[in-house]
Amino acid sequence: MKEMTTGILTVSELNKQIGDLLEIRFDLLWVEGEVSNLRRPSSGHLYFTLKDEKSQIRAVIFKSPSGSKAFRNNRLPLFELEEGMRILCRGRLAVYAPRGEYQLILDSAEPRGTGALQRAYEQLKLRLQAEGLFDPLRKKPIPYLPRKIGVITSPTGAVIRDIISIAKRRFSSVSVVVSPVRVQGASAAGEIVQAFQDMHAFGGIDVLILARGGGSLEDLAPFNDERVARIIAASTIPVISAVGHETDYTIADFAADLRAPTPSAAAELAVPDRAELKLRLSGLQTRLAKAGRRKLLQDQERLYLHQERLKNPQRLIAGFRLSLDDRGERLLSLVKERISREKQNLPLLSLHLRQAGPLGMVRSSRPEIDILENRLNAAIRRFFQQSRKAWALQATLLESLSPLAVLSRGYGIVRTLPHGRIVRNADVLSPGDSFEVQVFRGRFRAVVERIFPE
Amino acid sequence: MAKEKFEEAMAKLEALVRKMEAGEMTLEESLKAFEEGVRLSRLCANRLDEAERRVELLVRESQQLTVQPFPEHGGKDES
Amino acid sequence: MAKEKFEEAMAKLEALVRKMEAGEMTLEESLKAFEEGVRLSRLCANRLDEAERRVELLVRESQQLTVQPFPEHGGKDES
Amino acid sequence: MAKEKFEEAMAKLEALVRKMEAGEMTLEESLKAFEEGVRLSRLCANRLDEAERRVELLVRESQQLTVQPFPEHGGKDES
Amino acid sequence: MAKEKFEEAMAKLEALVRKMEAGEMTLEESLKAFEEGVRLSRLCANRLDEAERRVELLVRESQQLTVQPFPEHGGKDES
Amino acid sequence: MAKEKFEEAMAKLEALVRKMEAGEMTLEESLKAFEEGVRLSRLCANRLDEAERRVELLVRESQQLTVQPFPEHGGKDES
Amino acid sequence: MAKEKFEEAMAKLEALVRKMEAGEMTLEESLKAFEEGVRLSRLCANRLDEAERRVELLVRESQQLTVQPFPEHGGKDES
Repeated sequence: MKEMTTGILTVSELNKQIGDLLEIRFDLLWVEGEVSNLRRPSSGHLYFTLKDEKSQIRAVIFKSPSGSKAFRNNRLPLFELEEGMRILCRGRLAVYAPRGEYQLILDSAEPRGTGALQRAYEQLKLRLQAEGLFDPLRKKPIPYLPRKIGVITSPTGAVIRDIISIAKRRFSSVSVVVSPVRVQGASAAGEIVQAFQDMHAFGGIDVLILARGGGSLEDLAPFNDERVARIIAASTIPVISAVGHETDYTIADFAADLRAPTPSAAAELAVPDRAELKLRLSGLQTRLAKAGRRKLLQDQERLYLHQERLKNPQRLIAGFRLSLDDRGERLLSLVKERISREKQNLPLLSLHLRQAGPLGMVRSSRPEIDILENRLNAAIRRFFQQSRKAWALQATLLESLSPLAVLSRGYGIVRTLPHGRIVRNADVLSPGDSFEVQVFRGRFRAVVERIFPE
Repeated sequence: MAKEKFEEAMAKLEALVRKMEAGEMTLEESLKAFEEGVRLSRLCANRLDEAERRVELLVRESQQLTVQPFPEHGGKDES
Repeated sequence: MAKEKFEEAMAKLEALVRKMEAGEMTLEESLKAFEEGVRLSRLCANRLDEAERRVELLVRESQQLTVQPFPEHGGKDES
Repeated sequence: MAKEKFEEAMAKLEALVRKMEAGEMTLEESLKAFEEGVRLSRLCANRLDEAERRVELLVRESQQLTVQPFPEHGGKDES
Repeated sequence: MAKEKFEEAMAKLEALVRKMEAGEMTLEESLKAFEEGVRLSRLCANRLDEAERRVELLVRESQQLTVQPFPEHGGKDES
Repeated sequence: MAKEKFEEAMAKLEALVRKMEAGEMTLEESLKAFEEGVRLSRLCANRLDEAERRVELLVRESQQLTVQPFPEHGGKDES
Repeated sequence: MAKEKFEEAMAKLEALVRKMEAGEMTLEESLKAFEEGVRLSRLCANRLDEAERRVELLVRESQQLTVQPFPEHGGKDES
C-alpha cells in the first residue's frame, strides 16, 4: 500500500507488485480443468493449457530436481498427462515478469472423471508393476500371532467396528491401535501416508490393516494414489489391505503384503483364532509328551530286551562245573583203578613168590636129610652089628680054646712070684717062695714048704 | 523369548514333535528335543495367555504421537 | 559315565549280547562281557530313569503352566 | 595261578584224563597226572567259584539298581 | 628206594618169581631171591599205599576246598 | 660153617652115607664118617631151619607192613 | 691102646684063635695066646662099645640140637 502511494511504477515494479500480490493471494490453490496443448520440451518440464468450456490458463509442472518420483515430492503427477484429460491440480499462481503473463505452477495433479481415473489407475499399476513394487518376493509374511494390530481407517463407521469386534472375538488379548484417517477426498492419501509414518514411528505394531468400505473409483482414489502405494510397499510392518469389496482391486491392494476382500476378512487374516491355536498347541503338547514318553518306553523296552538277552554266565559256569566234576571223577576213578589193578597184581605176585620161595625146598629137603640120617644111622649100626658078630665069633672060639677049661675039672696052674712063670718043675721053687695057684674060680697065693724033687 | 515369534516357535515345536514321532532320535537328542519342545510349548502357551488387551486411538498432537482409548467402540464392543 | 551316551551304550550292549549269544567266548571273556553288559545295562537304565524323571518333571511343569491354567484364563477373559 | 586261564586248565585236565584212559602211564606218571589233575581241577573250581561269586554280586547289584524299577514302570504305563 | 620206580620193581619181582619157579636155584640163591622178592613186593605195596594215601589226601583236600560248596550251588540251580 | 653150602653138604652127606653103606670102612673111618654125617645132616637141617625162619620172618614182616592194609582198601572199593 | 685099631686087634685075635685051634701050643703058649686073645677080644669089645657110645652121644646131641625142634614144626605142619 505504501508503495502504491509513492507514485509511478516501472513495468518491472508493476509486474513485480502484481506477481507479489498474486503469489500471496494464490499461494496454494486447487484447480480443475482439461489438459490441452501439452508440450514436453527437452528440459523435461511439462507445459500445457488447462481449460474449461469458457476459459483457459497456462500451466507448468516442473520435473523434480532429483528426477525421482518419490511421493514426498509434490510436483510430480503420478500418472502420464494426456491431451484432453480432466485433472484436478494443486499449485500456485506465478507471474512471469518479462512477459507480464501469469501461469499455474503445479506440484500435483490428479485425474478427474471416470475415464481419467481409470486411465491413471492403469498407468500407475503398469508403472509400479514394472518397477517391481508388486513383486511377490517383496511381500512380507503376515505374522501369525500379532500382539498389536495397527488399523488405518476411518475411526467411525462399520469398518473399524467390525475389525475390532472380530479381533476381539478371535483373540481376546490382541491390542488394536487405530490411526484415524479420512478415506476419501483430496487429503485422504496424504493422511494415509502420514498414518503409515505415525504407525512406524509409534512402534510395536505387528501388522497393519489399511481398510475402507467399498465405493466408486473416485471414492477409492486415495487407495490408487501412488504415494499410498509406495508407503505401503516401503512399510517395514506387514500390511493387509482391505479396501472395497471382493471385485475391486486398488493399487494399495497390489502393493500390500496381503489383500483381504473385506475389512472383516482382514481382521480374520490378521488375528488368528485363539481357541484354534490353543487346541493346536495343546495337541502339540500332547504329542510332544506322548512322543517323549514313547521314546522312553521304547528305549526301556529295548533295554529290557537286551537285559533279558544278557546271558547270565551262571549257566555256563554250571555247565563247566559239571564237566569239571566229570573230569575230576574220571581222573579219580582212573587213578583208583590203576592202583587197584596193581593191588590185584601184587598179591598174586607175592603169592607166587611165596610159593616159589625157599619153603618148598626146605620142606622137600627135610625128609631127604632124615633119610640120609637114617641111612647113616643104619649104616653105622649095621657096621657095629657086623663088627660085634665077628668079634663074638672069635671070642667064642677063643673061649672054647681056653686052656683054663681044664681048671674046671680041678686042675690048677702054679705060677712063680713075682714073675708068674708057670711052674712045671718043682725045683724052680724053693721053700719059702711064694707062688700063685690059679684054679677054676679064682686064684690064691701060697708059700712053699718043701720041695719034692723028682 | 520375546524375540522368538509365536509362529516360529509353533513351527519349531511342530517340526520337533514330528521329528520325535518319526522316532529316529537318540535318547539324548530326544531329551533335548523334548526339553526344547517343552520350552517352545511354554513360550507359545504364555503368548496365548497374555492378558493385555487395549483398543487405542493413535493421535498426533503437536508433532507428538500419543494414544487415547478408543471410547466410542468400547461401548459398542460390549454390546 | 556322563560321557557315554545312551545310544552308544545300548549299541555296545546289543553287540555284546549278540556276541554272547554266538557263544564262542571263554569263561573270562564271558565274565567280562557280562560285567560290561551289566554295567552298560545299569548305565542305560540310569540314563532312562534320569530321562524319565526329567521328562515327567518337564511335563508336570508345563502342565502346571499351560494346560491347567487354561480354564482360569478362560474365566478371566470372560470376567 | 592267576595267569593260567580256565579254558587252558580245562583242556589240560581233559588231555590228562584222556592220557590216563589210554593207560600207558606208569604208576608214578599216573599219580603225577592225578596230582596235576587235582591241581587243575581245584584251580578250575576256584575260577568257577570266583566267577559265580562275581556274577552273583553283579546280578544282585544290578537287580537292586535296575531290574526292580521295571515292573513299576510297566504298571505306570498300563494305568 | 625212592629212586626205584614201581613198574621196574614189579618187573623185577615178576622176573624173580619166574626164575624161582624155574626151580634151578640153590637154597641160598632161592633165599636171596625170596628176600629180594619180599623187598620188592613190600616196596611195591608201599608205593601203592603211598599212592593211595596221596590220592585220598588230594581228594580230601580238594573236597574241603571245592567240592563242599557244590551242593549249595546245586541246590540253588535246581530251585 | 657159613661157607659150606647146603647143596654141597647134602651131596657130601649122601656120598658119605653111600660109602658107609658100601661097608668097607674101618671102625674109625666109620665113626668119623658118622660124625661127619651127623654134622652135615645137622648143618643141612640148620640151614633149612634158618631158611624157614628167615622166610617166615620176611613173610611176617611183609604181612605186617603191606598185606594187612589190603583187605581194607578192597572193602572200600567194593562199597 | 689108642693106637691099636679095632680091625688090627680083630685080625690078631682071629690069627690067634686059628693058631690055638691048630693045637700045637704048650700050655704056656696056649695060656699066653689065650690071655692075648682075651685082651684083644676085650679091646675090640671096648672099641665097639666106645664107638657105639660115641655114636649114641652124637645121635643124642644131634637130636637135642636139631631133631628136638623138629617135632614142633612137624606138629605145626600136620595141624
